[in-house]
Amino acid sequence: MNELTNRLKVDFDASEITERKPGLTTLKVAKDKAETLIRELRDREGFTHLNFMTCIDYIEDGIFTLVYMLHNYEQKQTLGIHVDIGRDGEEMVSIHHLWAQAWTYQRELREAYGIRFPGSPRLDEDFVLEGWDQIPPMRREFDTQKFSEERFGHREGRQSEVPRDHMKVTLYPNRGGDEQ
Amino acid sequence: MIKSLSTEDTLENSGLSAEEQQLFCNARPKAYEPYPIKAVEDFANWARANSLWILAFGTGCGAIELRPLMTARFDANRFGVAGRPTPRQSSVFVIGGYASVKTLKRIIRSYEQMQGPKFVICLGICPVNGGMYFDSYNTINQFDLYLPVDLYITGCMPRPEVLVAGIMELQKKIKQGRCDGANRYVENFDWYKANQKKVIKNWDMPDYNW
Amino acid sequence: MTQSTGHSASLDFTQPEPVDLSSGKYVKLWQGPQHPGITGNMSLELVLDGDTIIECKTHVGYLHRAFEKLMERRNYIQNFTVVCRIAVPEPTFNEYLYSAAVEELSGIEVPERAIWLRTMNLELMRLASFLMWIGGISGAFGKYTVPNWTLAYRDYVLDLFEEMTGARIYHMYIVPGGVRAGMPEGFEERARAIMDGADKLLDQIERVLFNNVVFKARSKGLGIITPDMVDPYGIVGPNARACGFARDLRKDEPYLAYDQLDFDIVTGNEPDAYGRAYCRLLETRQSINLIRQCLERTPTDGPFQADMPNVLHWKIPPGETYVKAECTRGEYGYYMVSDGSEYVRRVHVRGPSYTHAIAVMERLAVGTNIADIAGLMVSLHTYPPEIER
Amino acid sequence: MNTVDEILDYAIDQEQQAADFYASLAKRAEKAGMKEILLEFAEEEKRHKERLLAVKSGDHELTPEQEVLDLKISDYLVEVDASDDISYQDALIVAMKRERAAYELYSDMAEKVPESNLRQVFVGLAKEEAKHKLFFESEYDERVLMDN
Amino acid sequence: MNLKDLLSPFFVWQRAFEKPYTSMRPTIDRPGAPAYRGFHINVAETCVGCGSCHTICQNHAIDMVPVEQFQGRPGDSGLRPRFDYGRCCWCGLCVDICTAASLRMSNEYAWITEDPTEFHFTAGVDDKAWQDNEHGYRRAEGYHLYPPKRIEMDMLSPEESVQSFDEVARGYNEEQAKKEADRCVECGICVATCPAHMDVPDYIHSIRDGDYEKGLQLMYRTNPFPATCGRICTRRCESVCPVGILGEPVAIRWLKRFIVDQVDAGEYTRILNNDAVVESGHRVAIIGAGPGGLSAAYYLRQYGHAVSVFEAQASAGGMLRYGVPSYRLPDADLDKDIEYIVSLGVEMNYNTRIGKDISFEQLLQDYDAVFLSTGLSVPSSMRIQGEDHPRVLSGLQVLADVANGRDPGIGRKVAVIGGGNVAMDASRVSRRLGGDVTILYRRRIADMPADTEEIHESQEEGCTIVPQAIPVEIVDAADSSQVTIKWGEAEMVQDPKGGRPRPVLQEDRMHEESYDCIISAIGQGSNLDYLSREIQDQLAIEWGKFSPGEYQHTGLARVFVGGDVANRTADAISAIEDGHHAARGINRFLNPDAYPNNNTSPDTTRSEGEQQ
Amino acid sequence: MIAEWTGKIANFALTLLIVTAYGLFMTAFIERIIAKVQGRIGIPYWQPVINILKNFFKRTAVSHGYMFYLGPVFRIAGGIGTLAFIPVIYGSETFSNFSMAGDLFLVIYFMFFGQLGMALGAGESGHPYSAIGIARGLSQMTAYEVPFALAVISIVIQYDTLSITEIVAAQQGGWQNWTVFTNWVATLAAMLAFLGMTGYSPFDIFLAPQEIPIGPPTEFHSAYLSFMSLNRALFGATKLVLFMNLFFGGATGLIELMIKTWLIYMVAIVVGVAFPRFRVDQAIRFFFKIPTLIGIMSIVYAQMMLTS
Repeated sequence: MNELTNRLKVDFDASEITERKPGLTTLKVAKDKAETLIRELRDREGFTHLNFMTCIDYIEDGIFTLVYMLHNYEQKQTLGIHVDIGRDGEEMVSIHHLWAQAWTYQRELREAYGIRFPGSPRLDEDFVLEGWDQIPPMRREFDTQKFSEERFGHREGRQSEVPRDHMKVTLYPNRGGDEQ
Repeated sequence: MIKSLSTEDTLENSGLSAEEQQLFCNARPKAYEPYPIKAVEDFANWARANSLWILAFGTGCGAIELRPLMTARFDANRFGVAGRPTPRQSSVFVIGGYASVKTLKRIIRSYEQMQGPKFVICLGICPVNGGMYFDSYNTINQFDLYLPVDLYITGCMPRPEVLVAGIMELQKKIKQGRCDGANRYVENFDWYKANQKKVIKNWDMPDYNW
Repeated sequence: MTQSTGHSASLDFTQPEPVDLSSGKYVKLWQGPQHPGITGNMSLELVLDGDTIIECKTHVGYLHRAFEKLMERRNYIQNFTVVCRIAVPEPTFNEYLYSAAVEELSGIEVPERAIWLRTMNLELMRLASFLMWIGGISGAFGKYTVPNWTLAYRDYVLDLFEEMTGARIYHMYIVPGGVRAGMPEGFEERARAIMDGADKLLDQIERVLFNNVVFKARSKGLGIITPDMVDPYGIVGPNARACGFARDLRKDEPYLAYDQLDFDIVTGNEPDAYGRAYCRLLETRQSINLIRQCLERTPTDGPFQADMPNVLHWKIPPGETYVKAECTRGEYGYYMVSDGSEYVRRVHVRGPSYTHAIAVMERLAVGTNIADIAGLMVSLHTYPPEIER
Repeated sequence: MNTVDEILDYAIDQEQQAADFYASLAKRAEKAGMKEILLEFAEEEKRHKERLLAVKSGDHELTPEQEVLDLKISDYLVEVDASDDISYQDALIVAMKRERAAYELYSDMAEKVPESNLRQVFVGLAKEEAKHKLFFESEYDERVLMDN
Repeated sequence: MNLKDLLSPFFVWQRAFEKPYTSMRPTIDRPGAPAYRGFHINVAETCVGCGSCHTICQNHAIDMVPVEQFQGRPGDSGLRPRFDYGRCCWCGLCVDICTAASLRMSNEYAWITEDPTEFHFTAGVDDKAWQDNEHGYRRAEGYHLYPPKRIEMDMLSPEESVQSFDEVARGYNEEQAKKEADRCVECGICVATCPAHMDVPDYIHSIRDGDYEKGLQLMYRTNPFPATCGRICTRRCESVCPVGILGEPVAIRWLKRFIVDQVDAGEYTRILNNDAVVESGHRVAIIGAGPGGLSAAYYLRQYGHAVSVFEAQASAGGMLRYGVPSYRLPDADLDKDIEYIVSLGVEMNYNTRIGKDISFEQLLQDYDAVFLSTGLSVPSSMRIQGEDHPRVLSGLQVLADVANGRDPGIGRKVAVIGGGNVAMDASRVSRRLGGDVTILYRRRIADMPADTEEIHESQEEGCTIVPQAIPVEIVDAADSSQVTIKWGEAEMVQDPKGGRPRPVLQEDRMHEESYDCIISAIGQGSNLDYLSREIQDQLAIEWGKFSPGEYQHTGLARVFVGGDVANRTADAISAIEDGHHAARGINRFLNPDAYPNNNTSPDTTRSEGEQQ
Repeated sequence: MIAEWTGKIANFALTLLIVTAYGLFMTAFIERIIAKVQGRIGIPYWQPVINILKNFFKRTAVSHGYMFYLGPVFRIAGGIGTLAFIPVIYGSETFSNFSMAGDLFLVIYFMFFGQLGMALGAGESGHPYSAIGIARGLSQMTAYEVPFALAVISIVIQYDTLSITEIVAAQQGGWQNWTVFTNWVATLAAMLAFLGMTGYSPFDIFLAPQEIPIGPPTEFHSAYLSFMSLNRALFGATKLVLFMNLFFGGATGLIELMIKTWLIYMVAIVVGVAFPRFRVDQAIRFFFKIPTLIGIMSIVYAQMMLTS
């Protein structure tokens, strides 16, 4: 594995190579090299299995980190490839021609995060949502509870008290550290 | 399809294209009157109670416990319960827990296609007050805002035993003639429709599916 | 029989051109979500030429509850109750994988007893799930006798679960750090009795279903997965094993106590619906065998939970991991990223149904008779809730 | 003191005297708060008197058979003077000692009188005083020996 | 197609001759498994309303609602969990986290209704059929969601500790403190129980965050003696800590100490940012520089009032300095607290005894308000024969001598009479001075008012406790340097009128023993001689103690009281709260305009003292 | 004449009632046997009746046009028509119905008639599942009718009559005279066709909920469905009576009728619970192979019997 990662470091400027646990390594690669790297891993290095691809929203850094998890059955090695892209409407190279299920993932990412993969089939069709009229829901700035309360509401009749506050009111209303 | 003639009780069907509007009925639903003779109505209710046909539409987790219910261990056939794959012939709609917005649309469509008298049982907690998914953006929290419900069975998941008990309870209610959910739907039709349209944003179906 | 894996670059994954429906030559037919022939709430948009399907599109999302979103706003212990809902018929795998991911990130070592109890739970779950599936495949081809038996028998397995975990469906038993309780008294005998019964039942099912001329006529040659499809389509589990790939995470990358259990990978060489079904029948037997081994070897005393921090404000150091396990349908995985806070940064749940029910299904459906679509779908063993999560 | 009534009159008189004693002490008490306490003691003695009056009129019976707990606290304490700046502790000691003395008096009388009926009365009175002693001893145990 | 495949399917008919799988009366015959997670049961009596169930419930299915009958119970928030069965998923996490183990589940599972609003109930309060169900899920033995055992603190071994007056408890290190802080469930019941109402969960939270400065700020909001309280507080908070019901309570005191230990005294001014007070121009006199007086001084300075403290002793601290030995509270730590308070501009008048050096009336004239916190300084007397023997010493005197660096002259064979903290302190001090200590106590060890830890440690250090021993007389010993005590064994008898069992002397079991000295430590009383009779009457004194009003005020306007002399509990933390609250009261009195919406003004209203 | 016809009609009405009731009972009874094999209890005996009543009481608000209404009517007309020309109990005036010389042809005609009517109605509902179900049903019917027709031709040749009554009469006088023994080849062909006719597995594709939800009756509900259920019971029983008459010597009493028809029904059930269902093309292939061959053989066999 080290041999491979060293080579990837040289050939593809792979950075942040981390062995997360035996059999699982992650590395970061630039956006424009990702597709070539993945293709090379698939065709030459035996990483024939795409476990999944997904996205992590680092809203504080303004990036989406796309994660491609590849697996090599022979060596029992999993390689996670991280690719950072901008959060605002940036596009990513599609890998739908490498794996048959890849376009499904891309369709999901398009719907959940709003990332576009030009060329990926049925990209703009609804995937799991229907009639969605908000920002893509998996983005971290989307507050699902607030949305749920506004759109679906909750049944009346719920009211809760915080033990600490309740005791303050009932037992020592004028004391404690509040009055300063 | 009986097209409504008077203008007051027509539905707009504005979600449909002009071509489709021709295909679908625009009349409002009508409440079901009981038979004028009480004995007949009681007898009809008795028959209805003892022949509950459930629409085979497992809308949520609840479907998982409907299978044991309908098969050998609990054998709901004993109680006159049977599954029907078509809404036309079914009289009971079992809402198996949470309903996502996408499913809710199908639920409404299926429910409206069911012929009265029809009954709705809600399984689990999610239709009551959101349950596990109270903060999910894709599941509704109170099912009774969208369709009238006759019976709630709490649990997550409710065991098949309590489904059996629920069916018996429903039978009791039907025999007493207290299951008027479908009529409530008709009476508060506009309220229900407004609620439905509030959450279903791509309303591309008729306002009432005959 | 093992084959060298090779990604065939020759396969063409491009989506077919949509057929011209206005020609009147074809019929468009929707199946689902309200359709008993579909394995759950998903729908198939089929285009038929006579009885033959020439185009299949899957539609999912009827069960979408946004688990991955919800998990980002619940803390680590709270998530443990949520995950089991992801795959309704197989909650335990979710529980295990979630717990394993959390443990891996936080560096918790699970005690021996918990490891065995977890293994046993997973195998019981596999048994229950397979029993339901066998009923499903039988029902999909119109033989309703077998589902009645297997679902009733699955209920006995659920009784075991209920006794051990306190619930039938959502066990919520495997908790980060261990399990929630030990084996109840007398559990072993009852479990053994049920395993014996299950063995007998499987014999009977093999006789009446797998040696059945009509079943064979229906399922043989249906939905053939060629070996060169396996990797490009991400086909895993029994679906891959039925085409001869000896891939089983329990052997390849052993987790829990699987390295101490005695079993062999089941493989077949009939890559059609029948072969897949038969493969699963063998795996069901294997499960029973494994459960017996677990019953024998599970320690009856000792701790079943690691020393835990206070879960109410449990922070996990930053990190990322991908844990996977062999569920009844193949590789089930949890990808988890923590950022050092009390809440998980991102969880991605990788279910085998994701590929099987969409990409594979859409491909295999083409050319299939409309009447076989339910059987095909069931034979791939997919659970819609884990697709959309 | 040869009749029951005589004996009771005597006892009632004793209680009245005790009440007067506390009342006069209260008047002179210097320490803050002691006045109220001593008046309360006087009230307590008046209650004892009421009780004996009730016995005399037949509304109430003495209970010679009753076992009364003896904490024996007062037995080993030093005598204190009922001075004007009496403390609470000392006031209690005075009270305990008084009740103890009364108890011993009636007990002695009970042993001396030959007539069983009268003896019963004395025993009953002794028990009554023992109860009073217990009252003050308990109070002492609660308040003064609280931390001990 | 072969014949076998054609014929073997007919084996299905085998089943027709077997027993059906069907459960004949499912609703009756199939109760949930013994450990089934069904509907909730709460033993409302045991529940303390800590709200952990509410916190852990990911579905927000549990509300904490007030229940009338449980209001105002000690260590009980008065709230009880109310379940929403439109939310609950029966995961049982609430049962697992329940600190009091009052919550469990029945194996009932059937609840069918037409009315969805019905699915709310307060378990254990609302009448539900399953409340008495004996089956159902409960937390398994050995399964915890928070660590039940507290992190052990490093202690000097008894062998080491008796050698010197070095502090016995060595304090947590950062890792230990964080682990211990992690055990807190943040219910806040301790906040109500703490006499000073310190923000315990918040400062514990700050330890988890590693933000000790914030922790210090939080503590100073209600307590200007954190270093002291972090060592010697009677910690009633820990006695009600729900974590302690099944395990050991969170070591709140040690955590408090940990925060203080992390912050250098030189940083206090910056962290607490007390420079910005606006001088009000009012002057307040404080009598007694103990915890009560100094606490008042601290908070009065916060309000901007000028403060003068009058102290009879040569240094500040009161009982903390003269009554608590330095192996429990090193002088350096006490000074850390005191010096910070003094540094805020408090005028200290040491060696100034009111009534002797300056009259009380003078103070009333010179100052806008007076706060009295003179404590309990007079040792109680046993009132037994021979008590005035020269070899009978008072515990307080011994402690004060040691604190002042004088030799109390106890000799080698020492008897200590009493079971309170002073008795324990005197015993352990005597051990350190080389004495063989026997503690005579009239009741059982379990009845001792001293902290259990103190009792335990004194035993470990080699003090012998003789329980149920009632001293009856002290006489001269044969050796003139010694003294003989006569004591009798006691039996514990249940008082028919209730209360705790009372010791009854057994006159047939008397003992006699000679000692080099006898230390009497059976309690203390107040000395209010500096107040004239008229003033005493106005101040309302009962049982030798003040009974102050709502804001620590007395019947005499401008005079406020606090500390041991004004409360029943007589511990440092109560004194601190008295001081704080008196400062609040004084401020209300001096600045009535600042409280327009509150008619509770100390000089107009006189209400019952708050029950603590 | 009128009186005679009135009597006949009255008798027929009685027969109709009894046969329908018997059909309903048989439905429940068979359901319970199937349930037993499945390891469960099964429906109560009166469940089919309740279902029909329930459906009668169900309201309807849907219309798909007149043909849609007529579907169930045709269907039940087919059922009644079939029964009308089958003598139920041999030798009984009451139960002989309108039996006459060429009734066999009429019966076969009516058997088709019902199906076709149904197909019309279902087709009118416009539901694609109905259409697919109809297509499957009709193709399968065509397939199983071939061996059945061949078997009938065989016995027509054998007995040289087109009257069912005469065929039954010819089989009287002992079990050895029953067609099943005299012309077992034709019986075999007919019984194979019978499997398809009853609509149990493996030949139930047209109603299969898995493959196509419920097929033709998808849109039928309420009273329409009642009619169809009623017809299913009636038609089922009628078919049993026909098979009994043609191949198993008819019945001379009610008891004999019940036992014989139950046994015939059980043939379908024994097979039905054991097998999954065939796809429609497989079913057609099946019927066009062996049963048809046997059917042809039976004609040859009958010819040979006659000539020998």
